[in-house]
Amino acid sequence: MSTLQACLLLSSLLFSIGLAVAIARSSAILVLMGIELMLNAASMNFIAFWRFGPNPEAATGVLFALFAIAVAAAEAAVGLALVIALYRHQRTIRLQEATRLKG
Amino acid sequence: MLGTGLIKGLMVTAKNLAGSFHDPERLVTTEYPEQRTVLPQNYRNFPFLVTENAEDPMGTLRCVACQICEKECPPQCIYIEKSKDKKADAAGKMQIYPAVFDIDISVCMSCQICVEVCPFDAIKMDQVFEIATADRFTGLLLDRGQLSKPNSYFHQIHPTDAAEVDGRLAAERKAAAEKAKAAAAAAAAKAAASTASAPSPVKAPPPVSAPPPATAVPAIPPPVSPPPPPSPPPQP
Amino acid sequence: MNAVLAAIALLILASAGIALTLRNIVRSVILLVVTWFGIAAFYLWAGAEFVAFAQVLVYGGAVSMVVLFAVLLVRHGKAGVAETPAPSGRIVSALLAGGAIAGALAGAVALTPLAPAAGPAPFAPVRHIGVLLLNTHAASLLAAGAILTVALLGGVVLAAGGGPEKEDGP
Amino acid sequence: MPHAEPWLERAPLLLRDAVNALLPAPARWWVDSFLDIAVLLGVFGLLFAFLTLAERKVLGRIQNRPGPNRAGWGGVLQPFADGIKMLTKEDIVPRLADPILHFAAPVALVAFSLMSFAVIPYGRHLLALDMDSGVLYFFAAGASSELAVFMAGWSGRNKYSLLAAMRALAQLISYELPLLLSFVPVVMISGSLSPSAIVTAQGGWHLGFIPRWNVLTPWGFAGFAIFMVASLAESNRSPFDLPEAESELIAGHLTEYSGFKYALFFMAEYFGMCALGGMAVTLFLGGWQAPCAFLGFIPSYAWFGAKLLALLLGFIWIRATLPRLRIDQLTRFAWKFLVPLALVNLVTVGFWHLSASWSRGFDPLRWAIAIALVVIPFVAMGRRLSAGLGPRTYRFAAQ
Repeated sequence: MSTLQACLLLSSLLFSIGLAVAIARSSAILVLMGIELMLNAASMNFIAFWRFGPNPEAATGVLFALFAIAVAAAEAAVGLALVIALYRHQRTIRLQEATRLKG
Repeated sequence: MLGTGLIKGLMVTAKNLAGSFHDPERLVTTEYPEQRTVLPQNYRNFPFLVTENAEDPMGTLRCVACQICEKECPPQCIYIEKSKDKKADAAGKMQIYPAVFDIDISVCMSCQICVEVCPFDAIKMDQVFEIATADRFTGLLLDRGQLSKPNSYFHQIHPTDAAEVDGRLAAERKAAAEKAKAAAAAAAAKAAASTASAPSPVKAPPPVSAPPPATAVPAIPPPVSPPPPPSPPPQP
Repeated sequence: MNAVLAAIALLILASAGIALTLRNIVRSVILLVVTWFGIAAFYLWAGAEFVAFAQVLVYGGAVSMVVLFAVLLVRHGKAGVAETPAPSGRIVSALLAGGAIAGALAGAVALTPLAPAAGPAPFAPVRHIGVLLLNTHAASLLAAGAILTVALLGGVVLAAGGGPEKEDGP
Repeated sequence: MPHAEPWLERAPLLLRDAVNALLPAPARWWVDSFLDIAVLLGVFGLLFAFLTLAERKVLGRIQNRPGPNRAGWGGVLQPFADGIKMLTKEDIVPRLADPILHFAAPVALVAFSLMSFAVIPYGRHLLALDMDSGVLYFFAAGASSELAVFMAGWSGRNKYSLLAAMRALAQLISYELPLLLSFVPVVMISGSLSPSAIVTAQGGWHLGFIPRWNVLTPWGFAGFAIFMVASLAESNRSPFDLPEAESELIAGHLTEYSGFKYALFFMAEYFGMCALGGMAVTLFLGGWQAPCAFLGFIPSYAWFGAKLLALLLGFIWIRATLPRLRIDQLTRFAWKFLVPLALVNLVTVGFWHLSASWSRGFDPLRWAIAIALVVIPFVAMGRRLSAGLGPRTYRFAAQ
């Protein structure tokens, strides 16, 4: 197994952990965290392919990872604001109990 | 202009910083164990027992173990046992003396009530404050020997009070001596009259309350400390 | 295999795995921050210095704070920050889904003939990244900036909106 | 040309080579790293110790007191006496506390603040880690310490320390922004995120005696002022010491800490202060560069140390002068004053960068425009911030 494959294996394992977190936990915050983990795993793939890819001068993987970080920060901000709004309306952040669309 | 207030404040502190180095007058701190401030005369802390003579503190205690202070003491920190015998006091008069006189200064609250009630001016307030000890049970329980301090010390710490007390005591003793003298003279006259009429077989013993005038007058201790200032400055 | 990479992988997977199982949300989040630090270490190992520090700055400094503030703002009652556990069926299905995805991805990775370029880690100087960002990728940079601004404004509106009359809602 | 340099300049290198010669070649990297860490720990540990003493002495002098003068000659052993006292105190952990996080918080805080020392160039040859994005590393390490503050506040299971931690975090996040924005102009002008390149870019002299330091330009002065204010707030120094307002809160998020863990928080505060001061010296005050050409015989690390000490004394001076802000004043000051000023400063530096190619004759115009770009927003925003606050009247103070 080459080092690149090890990196990809690591990121796919992290992706599965993120997925499991997003499915298994009932707190909306932790579901968001699981999604963040999945995003991070994807960024790790970009960096790994940039590191072992044929054309590192273009730095596409690095730039993609940077944009992913920026967008993930935006996602976290909006997501957590949604969680707080949800809590304000429903007094809970358990996703099973957040069953109404009307506040 | 914005921000000038900040600069003004910074200048004030900088002036203090520089000033504290070239002008020692600015430093108000007293470096305590080496330098000491002069305590004001009215400063008072735990009581002590006045003795007339520093060489013989136990023999010349003014205290006669009347136990008034023991009864009056609000936190009950005084413990007195009267003596069985009598001893001549500074004035030569035979008096009961305290066989045990203990003050627990861990309990004492320096209220000065013992001083107020003492009819003999035998207990006065001290100025000590460094009473820290490694043993809080016996170290803070002061006995007779530790409590007794000479009258000269009293003059040192409270000169005004001490002069007033000494004057009063001298006046009292003088009055007592004159009374005794008069009584002795009257007794002598009476005796002479009675001897002239009918000689008595037994010589009358000298009255207990009237010591011979020869011993009464010099017993008043000469003040060791300088005489008190005529008008003490007002204490802050 | 690289010993440093193995250590980083252990850190990432262990912290993420434990975070998955903890009931205490605050501890979970702090462990996830450790995971993010591990990912930054991975970037550093791969030679992407700038991305690694951006990751620490954004995730360790900003996102973690937002998450922890959210955790503290939405807790109530006696439960505090402890989460009521999900039904066991969901946990089993989550583990099955995660395992299946992991297996599929691992199989794909193992079976794909990859031809990695050998040699030392490539170096991406900050100046180079900056030039690329402002020339070739200027449009994406602007778009990312716009997304960030809109997202932050939206977040403020969402979190602050409602007003006091909604405070004692259902 | 190492031989043209004075002997003192090369002394640290010679010392390192002497140690290296004693050990086998394969160990060289490890030995060098270990030496770097040991020297940094030793120098800044001692600086921390004597900074506490200097702070107490200077504060005392400013308040017309002598300050600590008992332990050792003139009080020089006071820090060690304090250390012994802190080490022998009881370490109390609340029964319901989260023991792991309670322990990890001070350790993480000290570790993060020590990490930032790695990228500061202390001298011409004294740089532990020459990184291409060193400045970013520095601020990443600083931003991570927020996590430790949260851990400290949360782990004690004390609602007041939790509230105080949230206040402290609000302060740290608010001032993180002007801190980061104020160094962007420097990066724009020197075209690098590497601290050593930033210092090199400030080398040389105008007219032979005015150094080309960033602080001596309009945008640099504004950036330096914003950076210093923000670093006062980031290192929890007075007048922004709300997180641990010892006279009002019970030490804020540190309420549940005692003994040496408490001392560790203070160590981290002083380390943070030293690191931010060192970064300010690097970014704005020309790093290890001498101010005049003929003073070049003094070794570079001495210049760095002198500048750093001057900044630290400035911190102490400000602490002795200014009263503490309220939390609303504090956040308003950050968001309504410092952040807009820092953003305007980006415009100023952009103008400065573009006008660099103007001919010499336009220099006065260039300076005038740049100064106007700094002063006008400052006055306008300051007026708005202080609108409605009339001049103070002091009823009981002597006029």
